[in-house]
This record gives sequence, structure tokens and C-alpha cells, in this order.
Amino acid sequence: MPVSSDPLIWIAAFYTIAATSYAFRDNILFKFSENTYIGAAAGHAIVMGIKNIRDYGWAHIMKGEMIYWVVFVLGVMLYFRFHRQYYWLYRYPIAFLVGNGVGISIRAAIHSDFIKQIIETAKPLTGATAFDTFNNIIIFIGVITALSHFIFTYEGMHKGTLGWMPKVGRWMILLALGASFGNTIMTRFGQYQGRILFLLRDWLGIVA
Amino acid sequence: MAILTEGRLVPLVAFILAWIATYLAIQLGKQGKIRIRRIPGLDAIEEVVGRAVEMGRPVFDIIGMGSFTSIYATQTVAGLSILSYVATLCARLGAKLYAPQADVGVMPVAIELVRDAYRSEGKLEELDVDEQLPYLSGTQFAWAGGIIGMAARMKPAGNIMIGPFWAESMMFAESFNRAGSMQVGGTARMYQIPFFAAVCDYVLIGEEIFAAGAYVSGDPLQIGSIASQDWYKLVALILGIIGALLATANVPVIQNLLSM
Amino acid sequence: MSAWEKLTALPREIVLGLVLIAMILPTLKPLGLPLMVGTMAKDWYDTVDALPSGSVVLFDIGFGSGGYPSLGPATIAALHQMFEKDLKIILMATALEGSMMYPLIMNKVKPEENYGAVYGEDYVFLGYIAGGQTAMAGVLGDLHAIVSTEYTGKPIDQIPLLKGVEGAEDISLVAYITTSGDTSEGWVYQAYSAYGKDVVGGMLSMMTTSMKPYYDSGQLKGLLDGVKGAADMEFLTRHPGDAIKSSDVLSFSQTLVLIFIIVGNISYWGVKTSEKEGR
Amino acid sequence: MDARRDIPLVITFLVGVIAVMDYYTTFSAVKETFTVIKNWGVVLNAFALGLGAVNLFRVHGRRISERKRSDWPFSAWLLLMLVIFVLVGLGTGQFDASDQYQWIYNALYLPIGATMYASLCFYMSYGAYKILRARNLDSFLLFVTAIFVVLGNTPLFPALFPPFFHIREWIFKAVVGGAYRGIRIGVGIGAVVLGIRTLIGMETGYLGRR
Repeated sequence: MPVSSDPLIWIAAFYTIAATSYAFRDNILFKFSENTYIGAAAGHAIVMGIKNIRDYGWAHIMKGEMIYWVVFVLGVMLYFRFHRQYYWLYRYPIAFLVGNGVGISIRAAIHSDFIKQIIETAKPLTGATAFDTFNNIIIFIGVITALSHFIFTYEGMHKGTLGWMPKVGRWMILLALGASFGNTIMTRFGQYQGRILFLLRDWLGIVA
Repeated sequence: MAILTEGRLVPLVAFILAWIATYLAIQLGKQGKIRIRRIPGLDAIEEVVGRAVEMGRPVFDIIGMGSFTSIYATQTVAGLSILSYVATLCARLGAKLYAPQADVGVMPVAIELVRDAYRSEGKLEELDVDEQLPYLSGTQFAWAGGIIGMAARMKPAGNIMIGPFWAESMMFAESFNRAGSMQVGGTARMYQIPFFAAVCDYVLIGEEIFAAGAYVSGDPLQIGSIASQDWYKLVALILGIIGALLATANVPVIQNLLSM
Repeated sequence: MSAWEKLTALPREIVLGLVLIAMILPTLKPLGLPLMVGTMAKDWYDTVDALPSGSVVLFDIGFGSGGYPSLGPATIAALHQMFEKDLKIILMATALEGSMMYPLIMNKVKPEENYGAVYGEDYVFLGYIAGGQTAMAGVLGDLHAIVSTEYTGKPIDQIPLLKGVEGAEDISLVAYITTSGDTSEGWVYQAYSAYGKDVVGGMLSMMTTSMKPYYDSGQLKGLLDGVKGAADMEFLTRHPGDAIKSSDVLSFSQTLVLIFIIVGNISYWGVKTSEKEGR
Repeated sequence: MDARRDIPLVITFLVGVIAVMDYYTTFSAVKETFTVIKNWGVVLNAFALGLGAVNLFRVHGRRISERKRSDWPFSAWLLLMLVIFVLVGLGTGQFDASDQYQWIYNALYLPIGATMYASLCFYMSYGAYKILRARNLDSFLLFVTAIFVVLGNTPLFPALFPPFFHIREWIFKAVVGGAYRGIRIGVGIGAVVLGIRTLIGMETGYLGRR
């Protein structure tokens, strides 16, 4: 395959190299690509915002649902944030967004993060095989001790007979964090490999 | 027709109790009835400042790029509480503090807290806000670049990073390490904790930063909400232990009860 | 400088140059090492495989350019399986750039060519919907009350596939692939917790550990662990793509990182012990 | 009642409580109200997408007009990019679905977005060489699992010695499965308590300056 003759690929290749260059040294090409990125991202956000306002707001007004004018007023009020005197008007729509965002996530969090996790913990420790039992016990100790590590206002948890629990908890947490760290390494390389493929395949045509 | 959605009884009860617990714990906190544990991470912070005094080099305290309006606001608040504590230590012991800023909304609060700390130690004249709490940039890589430059120039003795952090933490940790700084890191952003744990001399894991912030600030609101969370964690712990033991003895009563 | 210190004295440019070489070499000459499939990806595959043909799947493209290199291949492989199974797929995007990923992905999947699928009857793309969890709850609650047009602006009452889909009760499976922790938790909250739907999720590897408790407690039926999960899916669906290609890159680059860590630590402890002896 | 502070707090409370009731109760009035709230939430979130751009115009507009900093041409370039994206997006009337828009996205946005964070792998590697040290018990424990996970993640090692893969699977099953469940419970409860504090008006950071 020959080197690409598509200007799009050439521009993209330039930006790929420019964005990488920062890892080696701060330089003007990186700054150029960074500013391109910030501008493009903000522009893209506006385009998507207007499209959504048309499809999810204006469409309702066209159907005669006049109450949707309220949300347009609220939407405009967001931009009073930059006004010297009437900045507080933006608090109305923000309050709506925060109330909705908070309500919609915490109502289920108590189920998914708390009750379901206790149910999962309150299972028999014995398994089908000796190895399963061993695993169940490790998991059980992990859950209990990790939880105890994050209890801060009950002194008895960290001193005396129970004092071993948070200590073991910290070790268990660090072991688990190690797995996360190992995976983070994979994330970054897995991501960059995609750019290498782009440069060698789509741009230079060296590999198929 | 049933009023409650099916299978949601236990979550609802837990939810309402959480509501009550939060309110109650904050009231108890206001009355000073809740004591919070001093976590070892604070000793590490003191060590950093002490080391800086010995070496005659500055201390950095980075609170991250968080703002008061994002969902990471509580982490920023914890970072600010620690900043105030570090500023007090620096003023008292005579170490020079640098705390570069990235958010225009948070910056005035940070300046005020540091000023108060220096004032209460009677060292206000030693503080130069423009030099020590400069605004670098609100853009991730520009902000990271600015701090990397400062670290390379000043060779700080210590670096304390507590607050919400993103990918830039990796750049900070590397540059301060190269500058020979002792580092204490802490964040509740789960994806960045492993990295702090790997490179810092001491790490505050997740909610430890809230506990540390509440401890040093003595703010009843923060202490109270930590207490209410503790009650829930205790419940989870106890139900987990009892439930597992009962289930092992073939009595899965806790499981059945919670599935209601 | 002692011999121990010299071990870690290579200049930055050389170290990074080595890393670049470790990524370029295997791209030029792949090794084609065998792949061992993880249980989390296998569970995703089996969950989809167990659906009867004609079942409706809601599929969220929850990533943009930042996640494209590793999550793009995962999405492509996952969609291959779904089209092959003749499932009806409603795609949407909770990520701002998700709608820009859609054409890139579909150019690789080619549902019309490969599976004779018809847009509007077998699959449809709703485009980006703002609001994160609000959008999820909206689509699952009452799809027709919230969405009025699909991606290109065609009214949804002209889309045959959506005629029979009112909300969560008509959807058999919710699948998402994302770079965002909030999106990942959000689908568990809004689809599993609120409607008891089966959910499968794919995410960056660095998020996997945080989401694992949901998988363990059955709230996620399957989980794709970043580029590794993507490679597993490509292998399972027999559509080898960029993720399997990247396996070789991982072999080289991560081995190099392991060597760095080992050399670095030898140097560190060497310096420490020699300092002690010197005292 | 202060229109600047109290009314927003009331709005937050009401909207939040309706969201919660929608989940727990079967009242049809609540369900219908919440459907409207969800739709409004989507539209308002869409409106909020322009806030960042307004901020950029303020900051960079000032830099361009003052020309005090030597890097003001970058600011001009940034705003030019912003305007180009908006013009191409709106000009075709098809927003993100037009070929022209996809072209500028694939040329100017995607390569940088895909590379910027990926290039952190270089920091990671250099960090591995220079600073990842088992300097104390904490980091030692972290490295033990990290190294085994990397060994399992790297196709080369399981190909040579399959148990590496099974060790990795076991670490995820037992070690991660345990500790992270504890962490998840803590994080979940933390979010619930913070949410409740927000709804009852004890957490007002989102209101901005006083």
C-alpha cells in the first residue's frame, strides 16, 4: 500500500504526532494542537447542544406543548452566569439540573451499591470445591476489612481487639489497587497502539 | 393498587433512614458529640513540612483542578481544608508554601484560607499571595505544564496533592520525584488512587481525604456526614458478617430479608 | 555516580524511543500469539448468544475520540455478534462524541452488506442525547415521549423498529461501552436497578476494577475489559480486528515496562543497601 | 424568602424528591411529572453545553484584544476552530450527520482526542523506569498484584506459561472482588449522603459565589 494521498489523513497524522510530542518535551506544535482541540471541542458541544434543543425541546413546542417554553426560558437563564448583576438567575436552571441529577442517581445507588452488595456478601462461605471455599473466604475478608478501614468515627474499630481489621483492610485495598494499576498500564498502551496503527497503516501504508 | 413499586421496600427504608441519619449526624456534629479519628496521613503531611524546614526548600500543596460546581466539589473542599492546615504548619514552622491554582472560583477561597492561616500565626507579612498562589491555567495540560516548570525550578522538599485529580497526576508525580520531593497524595477519584499509591511516599485512599479534611477543619457538616456514612458502613459490615455466617449454616435469612 | 545509579541514568528521549520501537516493531511483524479468553468477556458473549433472534437490544456508544482506539474495536466486535444473531438494535450515544463514532464503527461492521440488515427495521441510531443518566432514564421510561427523531432527523414514528418499543419492558438487553465512570454506573442504576434489565458493559481497563462489584453481584451480566476484552470479543465472534493486532503490541510494550520496573527497583535497592554499607 | 438563594434550594429539593418518588412509588401523577422533568433535563443539559464556549470567548477574546501575552495568536486559532465547527455543523442543516462535519471532525478533532490521553503511556513508561519503586509496604503490596496482572494481561507470558493468565483471573476474582466491594459500598453511601445533603440544602456549592 502506498503512502496516503488523502489530505484528511495527512492532517490527522500531523496532529497525532504533535499531540504525542508533549511526552518528549513541551513545544509549540503541542500547544497548537491543544488549542485546536479545545476550540473544536467547544464548537462540537455547541453543535450537539443546538441539535438536542431542536429535537428534544423545539419538537415539543411544534407539537403544541406550550409548557416547553418554560424550559427555554430556564435555558437562557443559564447564561446569566456571566452577568455582573443578575448572575443569580442562573441558579434556577442549575438547581433544576442538580436536583434531577442527584435524585436520579442516589435513588438507585442505595440499591445497587449498598443493598445488593450486602446481599452478595451475606452468602454461604462454603463453595462447591475447597478452592471455591478458599476464594469465598478471601473475598469475605476483603469486603469486611476494607469496609472497616473506612470507618472513621468509631474509635473501637481501630484500637484493641478489632484493631487488626482496618490494617488488613488497607493491605487488601492496596493489593486490589495493584490490579487496577496493572490495568491502567494496559489502558494507555492499548490506546496508543491504535494511533500507531493509524500512522503505519492509514498514513504511511507500511502495514496492511 | 399497591403504592410502592414491587421489590423496593428495603431500599426505601434504607433510603429514608439515610435521610434521617444524615440530618441527625450533622446535628450531633454541630453539638460536638462526634469525634473523628486522626488518620496517619496527617502525620505524613507534618513530616513533609518538617523536612522542608530542615532543607530550607519550599512545600507545594496542589488541590487539583476541581471547581465548586462539579460533582467533585467535596474533594475540592477536603483539599482546601488540608491546604489551610498545611499553610498553618508552614507559617508556624517557617517553610515557604506554594499552592498554584487552576479554578477561578476556588482560587479566592484558597487565598482567603491561606491568608487566615498566616494571620493566625502572626506571619501575614511573610505571605506573598501573587507569588505563592498563582493562577496557572484552567486547561489540563497547560496547568500541568506550569506546575512541572515550577517543580523543576524550585526543587521543593515536599509535594502534597489532595483533591480531585485526573491524568495530570502522573505528570506531577514524575516531575516532583525528579526534583527530589517527598510526596503525599490523596484523592477519591477511584481511577487515580492506584497511581498515587504507586508513586507517593504516603497515600490517602479514597474517603480518607474527607476524614482528614474534616479532622483538621473541625467543620460539623463534614464531620456529621462522615459519621452518618460510618453508621451505614457499620450496618453493612455487621449484616455482612452475620448474613454470611447464617447462610453458611444454611439460614439465608439476611439475603431473603434484604431482597424484599 | 555508582553502578546502581547508572542503571536508571538513561536520558528521557532514549527511554521513550525504546517504548516507541516496542510498539512499532510488532505492528510491522505480528507474532500472532494465542489468546486466552477471560470469563468476563465470555459472559458478555454468552448473554447475547442466549437471546432469541428478534430481541431488542439498547446499545449505548458512550465514548468519543479518547476511547476510540481501544473501545472502537470492542464495539465493532460486539455489534458483529448482535447482527449475526439477528437482534434488533437501538443505538444511542450518551457521550458528546458518540454520534461521531457511529459512522466510523458502522463503516467497519457494514450491517447491510454483511448481514442484509435494513436501517430502520433491524437497527436504528437515535444520536446523541444530552443529560447522562437523565437520558438513560428517559429512553427506558417512555421512549416516544422523549425522542422525536432519529440521528438524521427522520421522525421516529416512521421507523418500523421503534413502533413496538415503548420503553424498558420491550427491551431485552442493555449494552453500553464507555470511557465514563458516571455512564457506567448510570446504566447499572437506570437499567438494572430501576427496571431489572439485563445489562452488559464495556469500559476502559482502568475502570474495570471499580465496576467489578456490579459484575460480581449480577448487576452486570458481562463485562468487556478495555482492549483485552475487545480482543476476546474479536476472538469469540471470529472477527479479528484491531484489538487482536494490538495484543502483540501489548506483549512488547508491557514487557518493556516490566523490565523498566525491575531495573528501576534493582537500582533503587542497590543504592539503598550500598548507602547503608557505606555508613 | 430570598429569590437568589431560597427559591433555587426549593427547586432542587422538589425536583430531587420527585425523582426519588418516581423510583419508589407507583403514583401515575408522579410518573407523568417525572417524564416531563426528564425531558426538560435533557433540554437544559443541551443548553448548558454552550457555557464552555462562552467562557472561552471571554477569556481568549480578552487575550486577543489585549495582545499582552505573546501567545495570543493561539487564542485566535482556538476561537477560529470553534467558529468553524459551529458554522459547518449548522450550515449544512444536518448537524453531526453531514459528510462535511464528519470530515473536519476526523481531521481536526479525533486525532488529537485519541492521542492526547493515549500518549500518557510514555509518562507511564518513563515513570516505571524512574519512580515506580517498592519503597514501603504500601507500594510493595501494590506492586505484587500489579506485576502479576501485567504478566497476565500481556499475551506473551500466558502463551509461554498459561498459569500467568489464571493468576490474573484469580486476582480479579478474589482480591479485587473483595476489597473493591468494600470500596464500592463506601463510595455509594458517600454519594447518597452527599446527595441528601444537597437536596436538603446543606450543600450549596453548586450555587456558586454568595
